[in-house]
Amino acid sequence: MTFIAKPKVAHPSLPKNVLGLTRRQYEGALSTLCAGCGHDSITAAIVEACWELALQPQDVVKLSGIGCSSKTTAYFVSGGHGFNSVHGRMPSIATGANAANRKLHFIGVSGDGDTLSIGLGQFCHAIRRNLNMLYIIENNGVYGLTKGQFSASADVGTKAKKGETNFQPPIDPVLLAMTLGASFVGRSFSGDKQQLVPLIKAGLKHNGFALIDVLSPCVTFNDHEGSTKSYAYTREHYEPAIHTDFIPLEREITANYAEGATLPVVMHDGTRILLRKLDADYDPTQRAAAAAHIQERMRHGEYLTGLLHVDEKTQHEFHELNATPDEPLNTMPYEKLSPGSKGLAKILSRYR
Amino acid sequence: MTFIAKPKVAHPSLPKNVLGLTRRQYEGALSTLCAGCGHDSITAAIVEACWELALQPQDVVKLSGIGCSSKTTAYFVSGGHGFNSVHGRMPSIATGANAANRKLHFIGVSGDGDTLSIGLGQFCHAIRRNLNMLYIIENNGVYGLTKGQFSASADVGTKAKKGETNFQPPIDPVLLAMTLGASFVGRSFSGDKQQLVPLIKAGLKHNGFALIDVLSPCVTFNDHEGSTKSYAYTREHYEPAIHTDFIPLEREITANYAEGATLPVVMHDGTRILLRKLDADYDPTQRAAAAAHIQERMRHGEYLTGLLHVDEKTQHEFHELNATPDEPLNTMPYEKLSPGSKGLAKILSRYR
Amino acid sequence: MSSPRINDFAIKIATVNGTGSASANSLLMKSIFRSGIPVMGKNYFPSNIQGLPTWYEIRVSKDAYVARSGRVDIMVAMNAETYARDVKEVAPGGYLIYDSTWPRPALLKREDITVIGVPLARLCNENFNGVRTRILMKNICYAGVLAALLDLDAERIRELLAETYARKPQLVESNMKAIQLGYDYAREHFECPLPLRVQPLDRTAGHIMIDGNTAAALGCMFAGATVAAWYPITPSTSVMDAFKSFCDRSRVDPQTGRKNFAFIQAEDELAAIGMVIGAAWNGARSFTATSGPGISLMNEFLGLAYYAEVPAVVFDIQRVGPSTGMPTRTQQCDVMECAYASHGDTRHVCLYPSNPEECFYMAAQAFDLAERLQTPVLILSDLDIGMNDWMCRDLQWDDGYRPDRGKVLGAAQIEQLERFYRYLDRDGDGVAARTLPGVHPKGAYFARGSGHSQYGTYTEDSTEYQIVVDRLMRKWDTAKKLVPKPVVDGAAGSDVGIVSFGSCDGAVREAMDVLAASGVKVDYMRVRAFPFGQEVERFLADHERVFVVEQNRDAQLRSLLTLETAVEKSKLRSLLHYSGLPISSSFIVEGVLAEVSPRPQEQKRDAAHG
Amino acid sequence: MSSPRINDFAIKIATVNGTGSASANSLLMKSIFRSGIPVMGKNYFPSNIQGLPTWYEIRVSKDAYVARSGRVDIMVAMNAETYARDVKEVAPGGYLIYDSTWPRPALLKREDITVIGVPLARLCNENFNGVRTRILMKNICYAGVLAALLDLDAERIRELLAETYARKPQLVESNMKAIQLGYDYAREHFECPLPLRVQPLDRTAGHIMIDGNTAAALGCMFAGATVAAWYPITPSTSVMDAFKSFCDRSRVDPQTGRKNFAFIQAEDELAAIGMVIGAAWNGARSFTATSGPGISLMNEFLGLAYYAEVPAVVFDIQRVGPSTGMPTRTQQCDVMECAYASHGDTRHVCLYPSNPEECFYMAAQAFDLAERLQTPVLILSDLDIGMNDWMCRDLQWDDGYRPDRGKVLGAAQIEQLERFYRYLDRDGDGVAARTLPGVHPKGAYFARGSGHSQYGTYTEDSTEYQIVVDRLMRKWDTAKKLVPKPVVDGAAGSDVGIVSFGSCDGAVREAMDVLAASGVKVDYMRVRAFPFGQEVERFLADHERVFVVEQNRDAQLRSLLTLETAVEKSKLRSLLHYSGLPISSSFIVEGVLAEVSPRPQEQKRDAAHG
Ligand SMILES: Cc1ncc(C[n+]2csc(CCOP(=O)(O)OP(=O)(O)O)c2C)c(N)n1
Ligand SMILES: Cc1ncc(C[n+]2csc(CCOP(=O)(O)OP(=O)(O)O)c2C)c(N)n1
Ligand code: SF4
Ligand code: SF4
Ligand SMILES: [Mg+2]
Ligand SMILES: [Mg+2]
Repeated sequence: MTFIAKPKVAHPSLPKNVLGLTRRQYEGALSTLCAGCGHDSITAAIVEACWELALQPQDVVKLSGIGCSSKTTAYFVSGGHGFNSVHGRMPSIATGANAANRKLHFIGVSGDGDTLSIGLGQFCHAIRRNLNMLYIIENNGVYGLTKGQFSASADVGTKAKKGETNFQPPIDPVLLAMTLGASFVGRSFSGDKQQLVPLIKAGLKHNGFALIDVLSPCVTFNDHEGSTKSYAYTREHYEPAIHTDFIPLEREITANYAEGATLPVVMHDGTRILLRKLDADYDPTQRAAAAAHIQERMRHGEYLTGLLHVDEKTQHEFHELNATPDEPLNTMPYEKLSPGSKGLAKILSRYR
Repeated sequence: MTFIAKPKVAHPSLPKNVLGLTRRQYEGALSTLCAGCGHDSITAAIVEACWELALQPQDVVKLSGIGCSSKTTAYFVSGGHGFNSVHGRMPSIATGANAANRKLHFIGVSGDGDTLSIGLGQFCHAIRRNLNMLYIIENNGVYGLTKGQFSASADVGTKAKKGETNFQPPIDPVLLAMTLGASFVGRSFSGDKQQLVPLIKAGLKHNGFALIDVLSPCVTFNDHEGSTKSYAYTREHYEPAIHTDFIPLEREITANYAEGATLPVVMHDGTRILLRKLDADYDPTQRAAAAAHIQERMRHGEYLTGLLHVDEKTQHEFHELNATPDEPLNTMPYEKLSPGSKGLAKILSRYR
Repeated sequence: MSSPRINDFAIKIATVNGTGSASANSLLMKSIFRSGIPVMGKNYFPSNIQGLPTWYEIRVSKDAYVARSGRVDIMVAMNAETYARDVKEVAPGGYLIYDSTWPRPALLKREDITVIGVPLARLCNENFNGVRTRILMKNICYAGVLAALLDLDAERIRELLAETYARKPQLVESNMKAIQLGYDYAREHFECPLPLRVQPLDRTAGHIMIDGNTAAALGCMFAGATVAAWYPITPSTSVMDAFKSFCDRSRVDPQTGRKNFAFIQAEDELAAIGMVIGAAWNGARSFTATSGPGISLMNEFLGLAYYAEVPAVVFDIQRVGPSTGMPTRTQQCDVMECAYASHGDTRHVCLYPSNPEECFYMAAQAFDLAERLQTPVLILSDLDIGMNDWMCRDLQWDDGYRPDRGKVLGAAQIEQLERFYRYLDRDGDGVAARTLPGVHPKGAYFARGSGHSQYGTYTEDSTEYQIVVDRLMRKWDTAKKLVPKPVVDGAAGSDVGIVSFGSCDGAVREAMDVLAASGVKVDYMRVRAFPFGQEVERFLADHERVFVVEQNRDAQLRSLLTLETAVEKSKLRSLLHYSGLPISSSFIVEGVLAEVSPRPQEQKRDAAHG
Repeated sequence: MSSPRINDFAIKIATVNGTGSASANSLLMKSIFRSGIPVMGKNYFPSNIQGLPTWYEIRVSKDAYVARSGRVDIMVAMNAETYARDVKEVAPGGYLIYDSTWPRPALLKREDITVIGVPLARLCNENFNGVRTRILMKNICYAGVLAALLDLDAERIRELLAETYARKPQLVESNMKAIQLGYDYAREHFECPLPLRVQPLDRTAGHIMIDGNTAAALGCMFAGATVAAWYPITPSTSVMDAFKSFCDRSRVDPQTGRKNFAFIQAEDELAAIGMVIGAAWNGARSFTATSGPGISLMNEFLGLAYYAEVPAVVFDIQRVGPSTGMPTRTQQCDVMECAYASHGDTRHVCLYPSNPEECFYMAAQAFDLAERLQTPVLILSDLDIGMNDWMCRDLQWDDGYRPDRGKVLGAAQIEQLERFYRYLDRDGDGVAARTLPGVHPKGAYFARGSGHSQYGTYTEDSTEYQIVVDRLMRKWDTAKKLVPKPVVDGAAGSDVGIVSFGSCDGAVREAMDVLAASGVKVDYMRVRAFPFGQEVERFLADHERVFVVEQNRDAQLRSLLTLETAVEKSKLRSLLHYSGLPISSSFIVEGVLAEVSPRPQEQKRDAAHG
């Protein structure tokens, strides 16, 4: 028994999705982040994507750790449950929640500190399990909430607001995820909604772990001259390598894509995404080569963005690996779980 | 003031190194591991390497986590301090110990469980800090000490002793380390002492984090038919890609190496290693390409071994990054550390 | 030579681990058990895989005493490395059996015991081929020797072997052959049976031999747990192994092969408890099993579950601490850590099973409590209960049982609400209703470990914060009424009482009999859960002097009683056993007599806790 | 209108964080301080970076009372969002200052207070350009208004501005202009000064204004700490920031630029404490700073350090729990967690500073204790001490001080030894000598968290294990003699006592004066360390009724006293303040009077802990 959320009193002229819901109904509490924080733009993109995909709000589960970025799960889809857990441990919460009910849409929002420092181990193992969730890193190169320390994604040579320079090499979540065999790896920029929204939609439809590393400048602690994670620097050095188009079930693929240049990928539920190369020698289907190419470009200070790697076929998602049934475990009738007194008697016979 | 360890009553005819010490004096307590355990062969290789390099026993610091592998630090160089810490957290102990006295040789021994599951985060961050230590993973694909569960390095399709098959993709420490920019990455096999000893010597001389992933079969829980980490399987599928020769300071490089085919690498203290390609299209100096090549071969069931990547130049070791002095911090005279009462008075003036 | 002692003696077998003595020992155990004679077996094994000393103790007790007796009547010394101390341990008048292939006169000069030499190695070398086989058979062989000396029924042994190796008949023969070798040799060379011997009884009908971890796993399956997440650690691992194999048998759809449970080997204990919390928050019954180090690592998450009010079931199979400690030895040393785990004002419901039977029932109970109270429930077992073979009554299951999910609102209920407030106490019992994702948009709420009001909103307001944490104390009072009550034996009507818990129970009950025999009568309360209810208060109030018996150095149960009941600690005397071996009745008897008899008071280790 | 109250009132300023009010507030604070008048400032800020309500409380107290007074005489209501409650909070007869650019008659109908409207926004909009500047200046402007109303010396303010913006002279002008605007407007429109006003005194000479985290960092530098490893967490972060900036100034070789300290931002708290332990094991003085969640994550490692006997210094700057709780509010809620952190039988030395001055001295002391006792020492400060500005006596340093490294054997000493045994107690004080790597091969030993004998060898033997853990209890007794003694004020010679610790101190001492004035005399003991020594025992023994004052829900100090001293808990009454705001003297006064006066006994929250 599911429900369609009751429209809040909404302006009649506001556009509605197939569920008859307006964008407003995919929004959440008012953001308490700094004015101009990149994270808020990502929140807006998530709202847009969920609305366009017409997800049932109550089927959206929002998970996060601790940080400014992790707070944002309160700012979208107020009709869905949220769990703001502890610092760096969101992946394990997501794993348990997903194990309990595979039918929901799991959106994890984390920060570069939350994911790449304290949470690095859980992040890598969630990828290994190919947990079916969308995992967004709101990457600003600093610990925002604790006032601007360098995070593990800070680039060599980047300057802190107080002037200090970072010399430690960064951990790049995209390369890390590709090395670990992630089945969906994207990179984007909070300022590029055109690129971000289809990526999020594709990620939500992906049957497995979908990582999107989103550069999301921290206006308060890391948007200054000399920072490599500022709006200005990001705009200059981030290069779309792959253009992603999301094709809803209902829409036919129109023929006006030049053959060859575009690669259609069929998602789990039949929806399709179309990938169009913007960087000729980049092939998102060849994981190792693609990773090498990304690193090559990095050495020249260019960060490729887009859906950098996707593998909808060969990888098995968490529940497939565990051979769990299609119906959720959390509502499995008790009769299916207990062998009863007769069963017990049989079992005990082995202990006499 | 340093000492040369007093020779234990040793057979006079036993060969001695330049310190006048015999191999015996680099040994440790009796192993309590299973007869035939790969780990014991690695212990022997470490003994050999330390003896050949004539390290002062008391300058060797042995660090480990928990596991059969982690126990082995008690089995070599009894003249050096050892710290068998807690499961998966050895890298942080090593970081602190190294920070306190950079003059010692730090040898960390860990297992695939200790490093790739519970310890994954600390492992990755030790690499990022380029901590000056030799880090050996005694990799057997299982948790030995807890009786044979799959570890995160278990290959897809490998069978457990009880018959269960693993479907989760493995985490490969070599690829992981290369992705994270490790400056010294090797892979070897406990059964190949010829390859292992020079690798360990080079790793000990490397100025930074030296990782050696050593396949080390668990005869009790993972040496059966169907296991991809058995002695038999390993012998078949492990392919030396690079031959490493360690050249002590005193020895001149003899010319009888075909030019081009060999690449000399000068270590921090002037000693040299010579790398000879066994796999023509493999270049250990091109990190990204090398990683791609390793993966390519993996897909065909071949695991390249040897010193797969080394970068003695561009990377900065932990203490360089922190600009700490050459003399150890743990013996820094107090006068150099406290500004005294006068200094205090000056400081306080800012708080009136 | 002492007069016959029927069905009342202890055998200790010293071997080397990884040499297959385990099967010989369980063979002996079961054949005694099937003869209707109460028997107990305890395994003292090293924290390594192969080649170190290991001991197995079998206590035959017509009175069904399950504790370590603290005396060894027959020692089977199969390990040269430990001969010396093994010989020492034999009680005067006892017997020593050793492998006389290599005679050891030097080691064996004790006049007060009978030495029985059997050339086990020679016998096996003559009759079997292959090094490994010979070693294994040597260990089966001593079982044959004991069978003869104790007068065990050879037929029963064959029958047991047949069951054990149902799939490998050839092994039945070789094993039986080894048994026979020992059996015949003993009959030929010694007068059998010994005065110490077994004689069939009828005291084991309606009982089983099972270890606590297996029983706990059964309880989890019957409770309807569907998500199990864990990280391997001795001695808890077998809880999960057993759960998996039970579910692989009972929970797999024969058609589809789909498994009605998720079994997740986590990357560490932080992840394991996180998965349990995530699953429980999303409505699945989930649990994990670990030991001390794992509990330490779960501290942060346990605080989150307490404050965000998420159910969770955690088994702590205690081992010797601190730190890595002695992983294969037993203690009750995580009592305080579990009761107050995590920073800030936190407190957790704990259950204290005393044997495998109770592990089974309490496992099921734990899930009901966790969901009714929406909080973590920790079950404190230990290595002795969890990994040793205990004789206990047949486990029963009421087919009328249905999981108590507590206050979980369904779609219809949510629909009727004006608005849903997650942390609002509508019933005055301190428990607020919760909702699950995917059910109804109006039921959505935001769970968090940061400050929140009773309406579920984020807060930094003092009053709003206090309303919630004060309600948690009301919920705690509710818990006192719901948790299992203590087991009280007030028969003696004495003003002296013993309070204990968990695996001490057997030793305490045996000690009470011994004390009674020597004219000292005491009452007994076995605490079964934290928080403590009225019954606990009453027992403490009703006794002038109370001995608190527990297996740790720091008097942790006594501490908990001191803090969480009205008792004045001056009347609580500690008897602390923390050697790593299971507590014996004699330790308790001596401890009590030292104070209750006219003898001068001994200083016990707990002085520091005054 | 009340008669003049000189140098004795409280101002509260309500603004929005990230709008620069901080500088205005410290400007006011310092100018009062420099007028020789004791003053205290407390900041109640949100756990976010910008745009949420924040309050700053300034207490002017000729009697040098440092606690929250619990009353607001002047409210500067700059935040429309919180007007309503801010207005409520003003004490009858008090004053409300607000921005009358937008008059709010509705909100302001309180007859019993004087409302002072100043068109701050208008003034600034007319005189400054740029949105951001105008917002910032508005906040400086109210400082000018207060200067006029309170009769602050304008010259002193200019001088302070000059110091603050030494590097940005233009800012001095603009700020001074804003000050002047407010100052002049107030003088024109209201009769200045108010009856509540400041008058220069000479009570601040020889004192400084400093926060506890800065002072603690200073202590670490002077103690010779060389390795600092940490993971950022509010409210502890400034300990590390301060340590770094102090060392960057005092520890960098001018020639080489080399730094005589290692400052490591760890990947999390598990790594941070691991680094500290690794460094200390290798002979460097090392420390970390964290808060509750970090302590939870350090549990496993703290147990290792306790059992392997490795020194470690850990600052716990406590905040409101459980879980993430309220990161920017204060509590004393990690007392039990720190005392017994980790599974198994573990216990840790804890220090309880009560103000920044003590943070400085105890920081240094902690390193000496940790090395002498070879065990972790935890310093429990809190957000109130750590992040607020406290007036305290000048810090002193004895140039004769040299670090007490405890029993660390040098090469020569080792050379003389027949053999070195790491865990052998040669002196009977429970402390065994240790060695450092790289010194002498004969000094080598193997540190481990698994079972070990006094000779440092691995063991699973009961006796060998117990010898070591029993010695640890002897070491614990030694610790009792070494830790700081309590501060006892027995002047009253009363049979009623107050026991408290840490940041409660100011409130308690003020409360004692108030109580004395109303005829109730009480003695006072401020506990400064765990374990508790004789002096603590004596005070508890000497008083019939003892109020334990602390800032947590679960009476954690009372619990520790109950467990670790001879006191019967029945005489310990709890006064528990856990709102997240610093405890006020009035709370204590009421709590005591409720029981000591004939009034009917009030039920306090601690009933549950009876
Ligand atoms: C166990 C623990 N350690 C430390 C903290 C303090 N803390 C809160 S958020 C955070 C880092 C946040 O950085 P990031 O994940 O990048 O999020 P951002 O604020 O930059 O969006 C830290 C260290 C905590 N809450 N819990
Ligand atoms: C916190 C904690 N969790 C679990 C354990 C139990 N444990 C000991 S060793 C080990 C795994 C060892 O595997 P690996 O590192 O591969 O070493 P191996 O025995 O295979 O050489 C585990 C899970 C522990 N000691 N501590
Ligand atoms: S501090 Fe940075 S990350 Fe945090 S809300 Fe402000 S801008 Fe965003
Ligand atoms: S169990 Fe495996 S890893 Fe452990 S000692 Fe035996 S063979 Fe080696
Ligand atoms: Mg960040
Ligand atoms: Mg392993």
